[in-house]
Amino acid sequence: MAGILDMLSWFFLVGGGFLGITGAVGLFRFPDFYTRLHAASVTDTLCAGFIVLGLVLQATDAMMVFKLVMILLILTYTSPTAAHALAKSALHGGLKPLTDLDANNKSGAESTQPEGESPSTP
Amino acid sequence: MLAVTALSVVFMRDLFAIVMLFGIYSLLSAGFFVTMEAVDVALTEAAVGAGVTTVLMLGTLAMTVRKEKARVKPSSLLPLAVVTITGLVLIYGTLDMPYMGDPDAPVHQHVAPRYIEQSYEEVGMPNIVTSVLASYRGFDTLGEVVVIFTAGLGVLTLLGVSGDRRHEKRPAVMEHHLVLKVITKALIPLILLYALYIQFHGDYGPGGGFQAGVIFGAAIILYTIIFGLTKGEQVITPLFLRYMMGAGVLIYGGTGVLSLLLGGNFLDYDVLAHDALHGQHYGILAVEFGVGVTVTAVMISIFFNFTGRSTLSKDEE
Amino acid sequence: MDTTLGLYNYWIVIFLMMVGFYVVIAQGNLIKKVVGLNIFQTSVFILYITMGKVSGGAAPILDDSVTAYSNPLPHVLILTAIVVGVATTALALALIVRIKEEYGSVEEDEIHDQDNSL
Amino acid sequence: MYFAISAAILVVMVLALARALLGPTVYDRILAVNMFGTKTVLLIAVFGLISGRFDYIDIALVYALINFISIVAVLRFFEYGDHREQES
Repeated sequence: MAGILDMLSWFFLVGGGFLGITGAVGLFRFPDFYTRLHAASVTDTLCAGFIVLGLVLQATDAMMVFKLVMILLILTYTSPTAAHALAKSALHGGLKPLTDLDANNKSGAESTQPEGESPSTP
Repeated sequence: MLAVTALSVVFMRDLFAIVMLFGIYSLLSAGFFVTMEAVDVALTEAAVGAGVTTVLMLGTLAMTVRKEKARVKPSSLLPLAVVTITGLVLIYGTLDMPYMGDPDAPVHQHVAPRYIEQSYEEVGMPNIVTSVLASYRGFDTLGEVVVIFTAGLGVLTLLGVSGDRRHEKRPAVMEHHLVLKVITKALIPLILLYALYIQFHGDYGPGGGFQAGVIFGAAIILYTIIFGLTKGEQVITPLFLRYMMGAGVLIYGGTGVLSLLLGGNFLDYDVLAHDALHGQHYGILAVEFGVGVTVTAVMISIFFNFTGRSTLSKDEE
Repeated sequence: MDTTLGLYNYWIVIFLMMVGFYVVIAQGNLIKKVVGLNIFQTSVFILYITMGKVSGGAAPILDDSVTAYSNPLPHVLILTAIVVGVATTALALALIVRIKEEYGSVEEDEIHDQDNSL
Repeated sequence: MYFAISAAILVVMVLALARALLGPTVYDRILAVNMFGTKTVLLIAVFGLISGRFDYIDIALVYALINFISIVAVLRFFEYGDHREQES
């Protein structure tokens, strides 16, 4: 039982680490802000989730598990929210997505922010 | 990494980028404190450096300019020389310093062993930092609280807005961020609860009045950022804040006077209860509470003043 | 090698300190000066915390399983210093805001020019 | 093994820092700072497990909260600053 838990936890930790590096490479290499946002926020959330889950499986103390779960909860709450707010204010601030290469990417970025342009100038 | 960040601060022109980098810088230094086993300090730096300082600097930027002007006279040779020479002299000085982590270094010989070995019998708190902060060095901490109080007063005098102009209508800036508003509503009770945990758990784990005050203040600041200054001031009115600022210092000093009246020395908590350990416990709780109240009030009031001023100067334009 | 490792932290501290110092004396922008001052301040914090470190020592919260603790005294000093630091930074920033309102600039040169022309 | 994870997180931090330094737009920098903050939380949590003392988790928790606050603050003031420039 302990062995399985251990293996599972290492799987999560390694997966988290891998996702984190992927996200960072994306953040570093992608051509424009919206693609970078995608790379960073999606992998960021999953990576944080994985690593904290892995740590939870390693933890021995009930209080520690509780606090780690709180961290997980807060991260899953705040990190997509921050990404959303960032994308919205970037769109609002007049930063255009990169259009010429892949139309898919652009429509994806806009369909998630349908209300982004309407409530603009005060 | 710290060095790279600091260096890049020098070469950046865009002040906004500098502030962002400064946020990273303080995150890094807090990470450094963690590796140095200084949990309380890391907690404080986390709350203060990454949160409040960034917010305040941004507030200033909103009121002043974003770009640094291009320099007219490139006279940076002399300062550079001064800096290099001073640095070299200081590095020469470090050659005599004890190596890092050496348990025989002079710092560890003076009063620290006493704190480590006897504080549990004398004060009864697992967290040595708290017991040193509030009990052994209570005078110092009282001084610090007064300094913070004074700084709060100073900001109030410099930036405070007179009563009748305060109540002009100010629109909430982030009106259209629906998701942010919902998430914030869910988060704020959590932050407040956590601040209370830090406040009262400070005897056993990292934490205490300073950190709890900053976190509590940060929660209110978050509310004000999202819902606008008018609503923020309905939650905690500026007048109440001023009372709070004073009340914290008074609670601290009052504890001292109480112990004086009960026959002990100033800020000697042994006499506060039937036996010394309980007395220490009550005393530290009261003192930490005072610290927390003052720090909270000062942080919030500084932030209110900055925001209030920036909305006003916008109106004038 | 031993010397390098043992003193490495101090050198970083000095480097940071000098960067902060340089920013304060060589830059004309007041906000940047405050940032420089903060960097200087942080370097002093790091110096203190480095001094408080004992190798093999744990965080100074008493626990039965731990034998050596790092020195709590620097932690206390720095803890209060950080909070006081942010209060003074706020004061400095408030002053800058007032200066901007009175002089219309946060550049040192321009403020001097205006003073001299009076 | 824990050290491998912390090394991975450190690599991520370096890349995020590079993006914050290079970042052509302000939003890139904010994004990088956000990511940096999240990774600091994880790093501290992992470090807490290495040393086996759960006081560190408290710090990580504070970070998670404060990071969000600072991102929101940055966004707000940035939007606000933009309005100002447009008006004046």
